[in-house]
Amino acid sequence: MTPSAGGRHSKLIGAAEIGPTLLRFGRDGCSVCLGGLFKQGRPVALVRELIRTGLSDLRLFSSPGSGYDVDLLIAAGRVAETFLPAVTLENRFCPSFRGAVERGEITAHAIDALTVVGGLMAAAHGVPFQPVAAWAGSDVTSLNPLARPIASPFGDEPLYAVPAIRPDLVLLHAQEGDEYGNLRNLSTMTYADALMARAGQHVVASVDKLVPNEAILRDPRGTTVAGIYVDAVVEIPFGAHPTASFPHYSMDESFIERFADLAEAGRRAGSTAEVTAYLERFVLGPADIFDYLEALGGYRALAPLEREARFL
Amino acid sequence: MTPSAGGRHSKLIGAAEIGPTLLRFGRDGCSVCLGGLFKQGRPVALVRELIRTGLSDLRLFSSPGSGYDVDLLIAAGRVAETFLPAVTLENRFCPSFRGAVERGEITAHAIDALTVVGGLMAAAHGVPFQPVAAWAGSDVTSLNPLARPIASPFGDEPLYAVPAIRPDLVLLHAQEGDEYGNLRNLSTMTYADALMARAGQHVVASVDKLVPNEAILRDPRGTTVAGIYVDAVVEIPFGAHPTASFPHYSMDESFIERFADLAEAGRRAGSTAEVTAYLERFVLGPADIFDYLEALGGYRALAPLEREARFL
Amino acid sequence: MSERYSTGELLAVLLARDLRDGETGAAGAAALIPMAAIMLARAMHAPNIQIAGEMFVNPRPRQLWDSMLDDRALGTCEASETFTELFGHSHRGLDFFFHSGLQIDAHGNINLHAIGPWDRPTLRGPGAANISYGVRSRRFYITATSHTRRNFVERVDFVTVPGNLDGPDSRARAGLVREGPRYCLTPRCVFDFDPETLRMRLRSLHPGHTLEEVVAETGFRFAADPEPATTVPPSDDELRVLRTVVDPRGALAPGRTARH
Amino acid sequence: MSERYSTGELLAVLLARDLRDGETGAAGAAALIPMAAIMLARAMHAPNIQIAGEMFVNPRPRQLWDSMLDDRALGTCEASETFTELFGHSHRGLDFFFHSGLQIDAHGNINLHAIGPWDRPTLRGPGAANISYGVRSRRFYITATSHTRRNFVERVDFVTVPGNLDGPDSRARAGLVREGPRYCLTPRCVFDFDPETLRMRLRSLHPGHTLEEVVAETGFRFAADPEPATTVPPSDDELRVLRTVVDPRGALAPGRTARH
Repeated sequence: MTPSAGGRHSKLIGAAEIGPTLLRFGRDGCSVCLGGLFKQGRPVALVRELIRTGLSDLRLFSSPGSGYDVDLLIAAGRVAETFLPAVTLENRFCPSFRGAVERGEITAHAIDALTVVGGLMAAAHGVPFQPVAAWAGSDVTSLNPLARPIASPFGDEPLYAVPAIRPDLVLLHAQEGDEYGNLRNLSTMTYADALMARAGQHVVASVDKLVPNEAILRDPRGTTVAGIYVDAVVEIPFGAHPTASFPHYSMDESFIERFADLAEAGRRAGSTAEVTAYLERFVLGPADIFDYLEALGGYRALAPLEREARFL
Repeated sequence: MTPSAGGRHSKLIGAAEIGPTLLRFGRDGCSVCLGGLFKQGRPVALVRELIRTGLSDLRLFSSPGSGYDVDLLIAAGRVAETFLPAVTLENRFCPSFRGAVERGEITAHAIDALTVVGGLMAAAHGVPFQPVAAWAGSDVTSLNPLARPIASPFGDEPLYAVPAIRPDLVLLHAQEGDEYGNLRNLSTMTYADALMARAGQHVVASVDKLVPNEAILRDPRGTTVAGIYVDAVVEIPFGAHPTASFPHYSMDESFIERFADLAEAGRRAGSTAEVTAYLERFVLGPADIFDYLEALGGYRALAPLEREARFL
Repeated sequence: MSERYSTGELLAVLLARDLRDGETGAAGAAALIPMAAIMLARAMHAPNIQIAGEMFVNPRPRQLWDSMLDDRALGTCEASETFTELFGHSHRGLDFFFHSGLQIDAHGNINLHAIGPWDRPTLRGPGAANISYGVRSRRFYITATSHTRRNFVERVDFVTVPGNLDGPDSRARAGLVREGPRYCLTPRCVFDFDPETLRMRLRSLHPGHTLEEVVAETGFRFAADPEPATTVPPSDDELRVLRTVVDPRGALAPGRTARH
Repeated sequence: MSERYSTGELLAVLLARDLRDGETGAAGAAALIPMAAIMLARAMHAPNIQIAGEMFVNPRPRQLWDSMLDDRALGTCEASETFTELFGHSHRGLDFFFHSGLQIDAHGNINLHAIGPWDRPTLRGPGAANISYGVRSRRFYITATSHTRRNFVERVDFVTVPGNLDGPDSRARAGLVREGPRYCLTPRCVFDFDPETLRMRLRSLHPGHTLEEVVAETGFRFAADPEPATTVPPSDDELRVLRTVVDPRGALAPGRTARH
């Protein structure tokens, strides 16, 4: 018992506060950076909330591999510019991204992993730029708006500088976290999440399970993102769905396939009706995460994903 | 069962192979970098073996806080140059370091943490230098041989470049490791050990306890240094003594004090007899780690250090 | 062609044979065939291959998946890394890496970005996360799961990963100093590169395929022996290890990967 | 002076009073008194102080130790960091930090490196790991556990951590834009800095100490009120919390830290 004049402030927010929190940290045209990788550990529930806020003209960053969630943001018309190395559902193209670029509706820069990671490293390290030396011969380098040739102060190796990337808003998903914003990834891979948290100006995180601070204190090395870097944390069960949140649940491949099928059909037909209906059903319509989970088939659809994740 | 044409090579060496291994990777005048911090996680048994090899004129790096072990190396006359930010027993000066600098026998550069860490970062990242921006007004900056002022390609903030530091030989100590060189720190703090392993040209590690590869595979996130960075690993019980190896054993403060008392007495008297006798008793004399442990009082002296570490 | 093995199995076996014991390499995302090749090489003749460079070290997959870059595909591994460590690996390079492409050209350049003009492409592809492993690694392999005039073109519209650019001089000018692409493996044949021109040339035809067919289906001219060698098909032993140790679920098996 | 509290307890209480709720700060190595101050402030009036910047976040020490930078001293904490993250914190700076010195001068500059000429010093000190927190943090505090003409000098022989250099102009020229040293706390008194000259001036004398004594024991001239204020000593409540919550083992207690 400490005779403190007041208690320690919690960073925990409720589901209804997500939208207002995103609006507090973001604005039209701001930069947003998404954690996870491809079909794993993506903050998809937060992305759905971001779409619901109506924030638009977003400048989109991500760890070097992105797919479903950025395609959803683009389908919803929220994105002006992308700084995304690979945009793919891995086994197929991202239909909305592809269509928007082909129609000239968004600017999709030629960027690679070293650009994004180097820029985030510079920001995390508190320096104005990160040197990059491993580029030669690629059109990605020559078109990259974030790569600037510099002279090396040591030797004459061709060298570039990537400026610090300090996203206005970083969205992350972790398996566990406490009310003070300490995040704990239980997955084997943790991507660039910790780097983004250190680089970002504002960080909002969803966790599958809120845990007591005591659980964090029992394993400090298990904390992947310290609470000092996190502005708000919210418990969202299955918050990464349809991407995986290992070891809690695996990716929902068929859910992603169904989205890709209809978005691709819309792209080919030059029609927005398919995507509009999808957004209404899964993004704008559901009042909360539980509504969303019901809309996709309820626990009957989720239990197999949990089982698959137990058999890695 | 795999029908492989041969087994996987082990990186495990025996106690008798430590010296030959250090001689294979090092040479007179080479750079040596030591892991751990102050009185914790230092590869002291490997440092004693390094002294026994006779390698000399060493250029010494360390994580930004060093003490007993670098003082021992200097006392043994093995060091030509130091790139060490803080050299201290925390509660008192390092007598041999202090004496050698005051007598002009070694060159002790003015270096800070950002120099060493930045240089190791550049090497680990594979780039020629690391930008550093957080220096102003200190004589450490102006005398630092590794800091070079550069123009920033973005903005006009005063900026320095620190060249990549790629030590010829990195010595580390971890609580556990497997025969393939995967190291697992169980301590809460892990210092710059992982960074050094990625930056170094050759890495030799001691572990308190060798564990089966299966134990590593059960918790891949627990691996602090991947085996790909490690050239040789050796099991040395109490290999960090007299520094701590949390949570296995705490630091042996009285052992360090006794060394400091006699080294300081020698410094004041202008005599090397005290240190020579100490080196004979604890470094050159003991045939192996068990002899060393007997020389310091055996398990009677070690059990309290284990107990203290259980009550953190 | 044979029903004894699928195209995926064939390519995995061919790649595995070229990986040497003690080397370090990685496969990227959507890397079913390359990861199968690495695992097969480890099981057959190269137990000391280190798999590193993609945020995990020495995975132990229980089975193969279409993507080999997630926890499900890893099984477990010896160490977990992040994009920060990957940044370092990208600069140092690996011994071997693998690339595929929307377009692949006569000099082994790879396009994963856009077909048509950059600003308004007729097809915008996924791009690539890592363009540096191809540049910095000792060598890389190109794998293609289809082989037609549409994807095998004289010159790519966009160089995502440089192969040999426009030949030896342009490689040198661009600062490309490593071996670059060693082989290009397709469902029809294996190409290697003429050391003088660094253009693809036919190395071997897979069993059941003809030179006329490959000429007809390739959008660039390539050198070829009038009586080309035949690719040595997977041995019974290679197939047995592949199917029992590496791919027990049959992700590569006939019917699962396209056959030609 | 009083036997009610030790010098260490007095300095910890004085520092704690100046730390504000919601701030982030750290103490370095050999940081018994600063860490006691932070823990006391958290317990008394600032539950939202975040301890970060030294490779651990929000430690829960079970007791105080002479060094507060190891697992034994941490107890546990909420997150473990490494020197890589520390590199970032060093650039961004903290709200507060603490320094002590071999020599401390009239402008609050700190020497931890060498007394006498750099190349052949009469005393070579430990140096300092982190010289950037003093530069980049909003402010820092100087703590001295002795106060004589030997360590309180007009100008340090070597500037390890810059305080106010030679005054406002030299600070600006060097690019020092933060507050720098706010107070210097010694066993005899508290100094602050004259806003015009940025030289130390007497802020208060600890109970039992005199202006004459401080003048005699200080190696530089400093401004002082002819009848200086007296330092407000630790309250019963402050001492109770310090001794029961922060320092149950009595690392700071009378007899353990030097009294003057």
